[in-house]
Amino acid sequence: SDTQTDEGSGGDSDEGTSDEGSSDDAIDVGIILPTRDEPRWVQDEQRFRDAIADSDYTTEILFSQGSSANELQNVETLISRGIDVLIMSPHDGDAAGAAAKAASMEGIKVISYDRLITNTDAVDYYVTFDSFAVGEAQGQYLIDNTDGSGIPLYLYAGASSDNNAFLFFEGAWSVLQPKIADGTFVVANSSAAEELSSKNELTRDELGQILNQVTTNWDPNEAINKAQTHLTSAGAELKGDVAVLAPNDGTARSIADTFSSDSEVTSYVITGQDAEKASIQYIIDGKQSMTVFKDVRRLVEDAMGMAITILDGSDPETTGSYDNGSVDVPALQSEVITVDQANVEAELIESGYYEASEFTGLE
Amino acid sequence: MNLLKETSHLIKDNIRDYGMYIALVAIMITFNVMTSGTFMSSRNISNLLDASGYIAVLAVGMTLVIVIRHIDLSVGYVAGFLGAIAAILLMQQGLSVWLVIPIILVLGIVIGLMNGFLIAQLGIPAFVASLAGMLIFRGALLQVTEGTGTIIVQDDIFNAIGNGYLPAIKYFYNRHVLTLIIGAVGVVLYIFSELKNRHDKSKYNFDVISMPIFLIKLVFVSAIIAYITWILAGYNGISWTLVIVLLVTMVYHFITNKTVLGRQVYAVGSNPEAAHLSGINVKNVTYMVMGSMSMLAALSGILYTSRLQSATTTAGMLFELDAIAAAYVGGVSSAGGVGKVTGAIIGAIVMASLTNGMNLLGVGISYQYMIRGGVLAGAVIFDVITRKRGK
Amino acid sequence: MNLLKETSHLIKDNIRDYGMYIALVAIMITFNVMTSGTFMSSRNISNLLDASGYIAVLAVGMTLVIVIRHIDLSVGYVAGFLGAIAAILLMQQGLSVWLVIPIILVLGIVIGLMNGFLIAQLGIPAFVASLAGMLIFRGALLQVTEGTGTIIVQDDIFNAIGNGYLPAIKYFYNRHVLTLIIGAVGVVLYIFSELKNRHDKSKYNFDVISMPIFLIKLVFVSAIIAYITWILAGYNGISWTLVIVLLVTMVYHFITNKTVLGRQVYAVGSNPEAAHLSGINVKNVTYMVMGSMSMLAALSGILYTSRLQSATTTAGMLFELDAIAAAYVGGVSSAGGVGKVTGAIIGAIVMASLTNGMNLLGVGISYQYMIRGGVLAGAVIFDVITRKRGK
Amino acid sequence: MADVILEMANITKTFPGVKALDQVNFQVEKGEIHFLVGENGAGKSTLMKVLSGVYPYGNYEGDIIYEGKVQQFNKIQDSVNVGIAIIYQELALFPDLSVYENIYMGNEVKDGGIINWNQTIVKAKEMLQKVNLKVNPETLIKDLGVGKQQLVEIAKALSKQVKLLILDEPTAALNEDDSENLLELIKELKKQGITCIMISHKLKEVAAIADKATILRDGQTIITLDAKKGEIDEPTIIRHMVGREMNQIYPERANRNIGDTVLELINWSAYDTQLGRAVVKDANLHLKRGEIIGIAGLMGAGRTELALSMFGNPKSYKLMGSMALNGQAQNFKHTSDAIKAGMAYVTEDRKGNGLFLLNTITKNVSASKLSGIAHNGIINTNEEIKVAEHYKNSLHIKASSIEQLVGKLSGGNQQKVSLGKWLFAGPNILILDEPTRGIDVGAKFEIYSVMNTLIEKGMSIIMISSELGEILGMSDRIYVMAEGKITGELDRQEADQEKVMALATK
Ligand SMILES: Nc1ncnc2c1ncn2[C@@H]1O[C@H](COP(=O)(O)OP(=O)(O)OP(=O)(O)O)[C@@H](O)[C@H]1O
Ligand SMILES: Nc1ncnc2c1ncn2[C@@H]1O[C@H](COP(=O)(O)OP(=O)(O)OP(=O)(O)O)[C@@H](O)[C@H]1O
Ligand SMILES: [Mg+2]
Ligand SMILES: [Mg+2]
Repeated sequence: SDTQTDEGSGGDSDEGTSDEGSSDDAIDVGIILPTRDEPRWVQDEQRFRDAIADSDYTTEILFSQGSSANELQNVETLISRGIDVLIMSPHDGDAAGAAAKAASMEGIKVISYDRLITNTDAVDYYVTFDSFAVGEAQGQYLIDNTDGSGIPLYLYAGASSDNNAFLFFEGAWSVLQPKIADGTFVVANSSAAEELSSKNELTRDELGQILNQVTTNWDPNEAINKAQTHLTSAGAELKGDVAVLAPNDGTARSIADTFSSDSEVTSYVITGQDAEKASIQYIIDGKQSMTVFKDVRRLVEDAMGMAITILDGSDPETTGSYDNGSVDVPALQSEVITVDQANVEAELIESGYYEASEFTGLE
Repeated sequence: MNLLKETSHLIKDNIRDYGMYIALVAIMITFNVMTSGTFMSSRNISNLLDASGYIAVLAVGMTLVIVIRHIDLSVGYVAGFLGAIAAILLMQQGLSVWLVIPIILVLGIVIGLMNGFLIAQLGIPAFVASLAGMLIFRGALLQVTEGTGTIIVQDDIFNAIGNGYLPAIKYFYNRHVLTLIIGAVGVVLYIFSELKNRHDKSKYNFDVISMPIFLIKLVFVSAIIAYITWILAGYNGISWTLVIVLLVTMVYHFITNKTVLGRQVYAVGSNPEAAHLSGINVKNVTYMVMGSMSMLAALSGILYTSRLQSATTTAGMLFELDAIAAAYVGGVSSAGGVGKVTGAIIGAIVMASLTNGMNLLGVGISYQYMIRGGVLAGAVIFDVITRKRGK
Repeated sequence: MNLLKETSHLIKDNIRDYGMYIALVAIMITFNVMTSGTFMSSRNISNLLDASGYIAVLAVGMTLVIVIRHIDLSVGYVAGFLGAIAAILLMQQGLSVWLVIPIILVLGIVIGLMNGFLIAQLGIPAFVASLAGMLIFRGALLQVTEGTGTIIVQDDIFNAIGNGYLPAIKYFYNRHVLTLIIGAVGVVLYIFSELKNRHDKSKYNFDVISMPIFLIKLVFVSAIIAYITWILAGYNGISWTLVIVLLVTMVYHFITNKTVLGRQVYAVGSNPEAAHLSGINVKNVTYMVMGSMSMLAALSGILYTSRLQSATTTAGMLFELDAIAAAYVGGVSSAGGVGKVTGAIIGAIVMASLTNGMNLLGVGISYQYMIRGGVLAGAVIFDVITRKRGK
Repeated sequence: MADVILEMANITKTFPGVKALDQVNFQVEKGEIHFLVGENGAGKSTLMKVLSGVYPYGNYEGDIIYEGKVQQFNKIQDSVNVGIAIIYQELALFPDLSVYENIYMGNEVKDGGIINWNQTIVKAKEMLQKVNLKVNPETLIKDLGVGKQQLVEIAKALSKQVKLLILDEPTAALNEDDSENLLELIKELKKQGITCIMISHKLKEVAAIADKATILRDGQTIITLDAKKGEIDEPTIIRHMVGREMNQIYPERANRNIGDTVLELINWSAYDTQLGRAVVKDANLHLKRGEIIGIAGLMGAGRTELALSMFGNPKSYKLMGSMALNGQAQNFKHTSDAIKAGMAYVTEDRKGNGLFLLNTITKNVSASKLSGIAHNGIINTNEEIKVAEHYKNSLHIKASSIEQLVGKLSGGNQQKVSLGKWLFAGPNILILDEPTRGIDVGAKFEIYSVMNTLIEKGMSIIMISSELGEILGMSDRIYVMAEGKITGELDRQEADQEKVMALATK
């Protein structure tokens, strides 16, 4: 259609400007990360730089600071820098559609990194840890590391305004729900969850009801407030040996601190995610039970590798595909690793992900 | 020789008004050099203007609110909330976009009048009243998006508001012809109005600036208009967002400068008591300004939702602060009675240019915050000092 | 029955001061009924007070800032930034906690004096000045935490500030004995001071409230003190956070009511012109108040970091709005000159009670925002109306 | 000759647009009561503000020699520290604070920074007795009338260790007895060796108790009169004050053709809900076409309130009684109604609520009748400019151009702008509240002339003024107000200073 021709010719003319303008510093791979407020993404920044260092391509990394508008603006910026591949981890999968579209309009290949850009056909590849699988891993860990029945289960989730929070929780619920139904676990802190305990596949709306009650907003302080009120209102029968589903390491630590300060809680199993340095220390010290380690290095290498393959003009290989609501996106999956005291050294230290010297209590 | 004198005089007398423009030009040139041309490239300028659109309209309204010595912290989430409502009406109720847009704008006005009631009628300080509003609409936004999460908008007309461009008709050496035509028309209109203006003045024989200065001014401004449209024509031309922002600016510029209402706003701002004694209905003016503010918030919400082609659950977060910052960089004064609509727009563009330019240069986000804070402080200090010296 | 008359008089005259307390009691009882007792349980009250600590200290400072007709939006990220600095000094520089705390407080004061310079010296409106500060310190926070991300603090003394309790000595029917003792001492001190006060007054033969009323008041207040300490004694007793908040409250209450500086603050707020003519150095007062504000922000940062036992990259986000809301719920007036430190504390507890109670009831986050907004608006409307009627 | 406690030598102080003080020399001897007299705007208050450090050292030219030393007061506290206490014309009190807090503000009763409130209250009571003010010291200032506020101010001054006490028009707001009281008090203080400088427009009291009287005119010292030499009597003072014969200040009016009644108030009362008391009580008043009526009274008499209550009631008092324009009863909802009905009110406080100081002359002049320069809501700026030019010329407004900011004009020219602003509204009833307060003699004369030409064109004028001179010189009839009541009506023939003063303090 004529919009096509618009874009086309617009594109051409821009080649002109950017050639005479920024030929010397044109960028090959543009990278967009959701926020610099979480250490995980700050670390990614460096890893991406290292990953492309030994190729002769150049990269530029921008942060969206939790705003889809910044995200779009960043994409536009990178397009003006003349990138050919865009690696993007959306702040909000749906809202990122517009940004992805803008890029693919320019014939730029879009790689959705870690989080899937949904409901648009403007995504070419997806490099991921399966968010759903993360939730599953968390839920499974709780099941494997508790015994008996009638175990009190405390549920916590990320921000009710964050789609990923829904994915994590959905995954966890998919494995925990049967165990709740058969009485192995007793939900201690969410009336909504109790009502839905017989339903394995929840609608977005039903998930929303639960999250609305148990959201931490990804905020450790909010997590403490919630945990404290929950422990307060819970009777002795909901104490003792308990299981806690915490969405990520930041909230897991503060929830763990709160639970450990309750004399009636004799022991707790608590999940986490991201293998933050701070939480690894907690795991070593036995304050946090596990964290879902998503070896970001692998993910980074996969993503960058894929980008370089594309730049070299050949097609990258993929291991599966994801339906993003609009198209099936060919995907390259890295598996997630459950890390606890048993395998923390093997997975994180020996693999060189962290230095042993960064922690105390490791012999 | 006295040509120079006159110029230097003009500049001295208007340093506060020109300061901002000079700053903007300085910023743009600096970035353009540092990015070796990318900053001023057709596409980047076009993106930059579009990116600042939803803040710019807020800044326009906020300027008037601050002129009458109030503030409105609720605009951010009002925009977010109404944006979500728009998405719901479009996608879930399946209403036509031509129905939805007026509905949303009217809702905005209603919300604004409620603020006006709290402030003008009950005499609640605007800061608190709107702080409460901020919390309430934040909750409301979460509430309406709870079931669905982000709401995708699949309505081409609606999405065009934030992403579409005026049709090109045809291309001429890769330049977007319609844009060039508009630019040409703009230049002609400008020159014509200036000439008429000068002619009237001399008819009433008031003193006018000397002929050479006048010509220089004509050429200079025309050149700028031409240059900008030329640049835009090099990419997709003029976006609908830009059209809307320009319309809002022109309408508000006209109202504030040419109409009785506009006069009353500034009168109330510069001395409420005197305004009342001069027969101006201060309450009504307050209602008007707060109403217009929330209407523009509604518009901002539409622009934002359309730009993202979806209503997100956190839309509107901190818009108010960006808008306030833009207004202050644009030279509004919380002492009341001082502040131009055009200033607000420039302010918004300045802030957007900073972000855009620093992104192009890959400046770390932490420095970006600090620099923006510094620029805001600098702008206000400059403003206060020049005003002091003026007195 | 002139006893009743006197009471009703007292209440009418002081409705503005009592209103807040009545509201608090009402809220508490409501929640207590709805949660069938859980709300007023030892542990919940204890948690509630601890959770409101870092906002309460901010609210105290903010009250004085608003009393002198200014505002400080930067406190949130100042708290976050200084909290992070504290963590860095403790964990990376390995300084002793006894060194770190004073350093942080002094840094706070320095920042406050810089705000003071912008506001008092250059005459920048406080709103913009502190808005710029907000951006700058947000950037600074990101900057210092960039390398490390969240910094966990492994210093037992430091962490005790936010999580520790006074030692129990021994338990008595598993009630925390030291707490009970403190409560008893508190009651005695209160009764003593009231008696002395009344004695002095009658010595100067001023008129005092009638004996029965006086006794009722004594019994009532003593009962409340006793009840609260009794409740706290039922859990872990008095937390260090609570101790700090109480100290801050007492010190500021004393300063505002008993010292020259306090007078000057209210004088400046109530009529800057007259204050100047009475030989009060308005600038210095402004410096003082802004300095104290940022010092309390530093304290808030310490409390928060210690509570989380770690400094996070987003610490401080929106603290300022919670603090301002608490101050207004506590009855401060942006007209200047009116507002009590004790009010600010009550305001903070009211807001904390709302959040806590609604969490207990499992009220959805979206409703929580709306309800908090409504309460804020309600409080200010009540305040404005009673003040109008008061005249 | 006794020793000089204070000498002010060659003091010059300029404000933007005004030279308030011009080479003023002023000498006060220990233990005397020294009056400063002069017309509004002569520079009396300014001189005293220079003395007390309100305008700090370096802000003026000339020397202040106090107790033999050249003083350089950088802030007010400095002058307080050497025993100079001043009571300002504009009261410097804190409405939200109690009487006792106000009395000891800036001078607290403290032991080491900590205030002893009980002591404060006791001492406050003593001070209140000294000034014969019987109020509970815990009363809030905002609940007192200006009269009582004045006494609180004096108590505040006495509470400091004064050697030199300065009072700027202290008796202006007081009734006869209170004034007497105060004058006695001041004699009392004199016996205690306290030197006293008083500013007053009440020449009777000058004649009564002054040892010396220095006369200022247009910012210059004219002469210092000495009671011992028997130089102090009202005619002499007046002669020196105005520097010319009375009849010269007030332009003669060509022909007085008084028409029929245009405005009538019957049992008109206004109750101020904020202050919780009536500010106008049962006023009966009428105004004829082509007539100037003067409303005299002391500060606080309620004249401004009367004017406001007629002019659309902007302070939303509770109104009782009836008001009629040209026979038709009126009930204005808003000032705009009053303006439409042909009324205009030139406020007493032009800086405060009269003008838009940050705006140009042009925008000020058009403000009260924007419809006059607009066609269906759209302003014709050229029309506006023409209007502004017109009034600039016809009222002889001295300004670089009509685009000059009003805030930068001198007092007199500001007054002319606000006059022009209201003339443009085209009223037929013009209320002037203190039309010549703080403006120089030349400007006054011009304003009087304008008033005359206006009524010759058939306009009617209500002139509120504290200056007996202009009341007597300009009015056809005179109403006198005291404490909200109209205490009397005098015809221009029968009226004289004594009669008016008698009514004003009734
Ligand atoms: N703050 C100011 N800014 C500009 N001009 C001023 C200021 N204060 C006083 N003036 C001008 O200085 C002159 C002297 O004023 P001043 O108040 O000393 O007169 P005054 O003798 O006290 O008159 P009154 O008897 O009315 O009090 C007047 O022309 C006045 O307009
Ligand atoms: N700031 C104030 N606070 C309390 N009462 C006031 C205040 N100003 C005026 N009043 C009261 O209002 C009434 C009228 O005062 P106002 O001075 O306006 O009368 P006026 O006759 O116009 O005096 P002026 O000579 O100043 O014009 C008086 O009873 C006075 O006590
Ligand atoms: Mg004076
Ligand atoms: Mg008056």
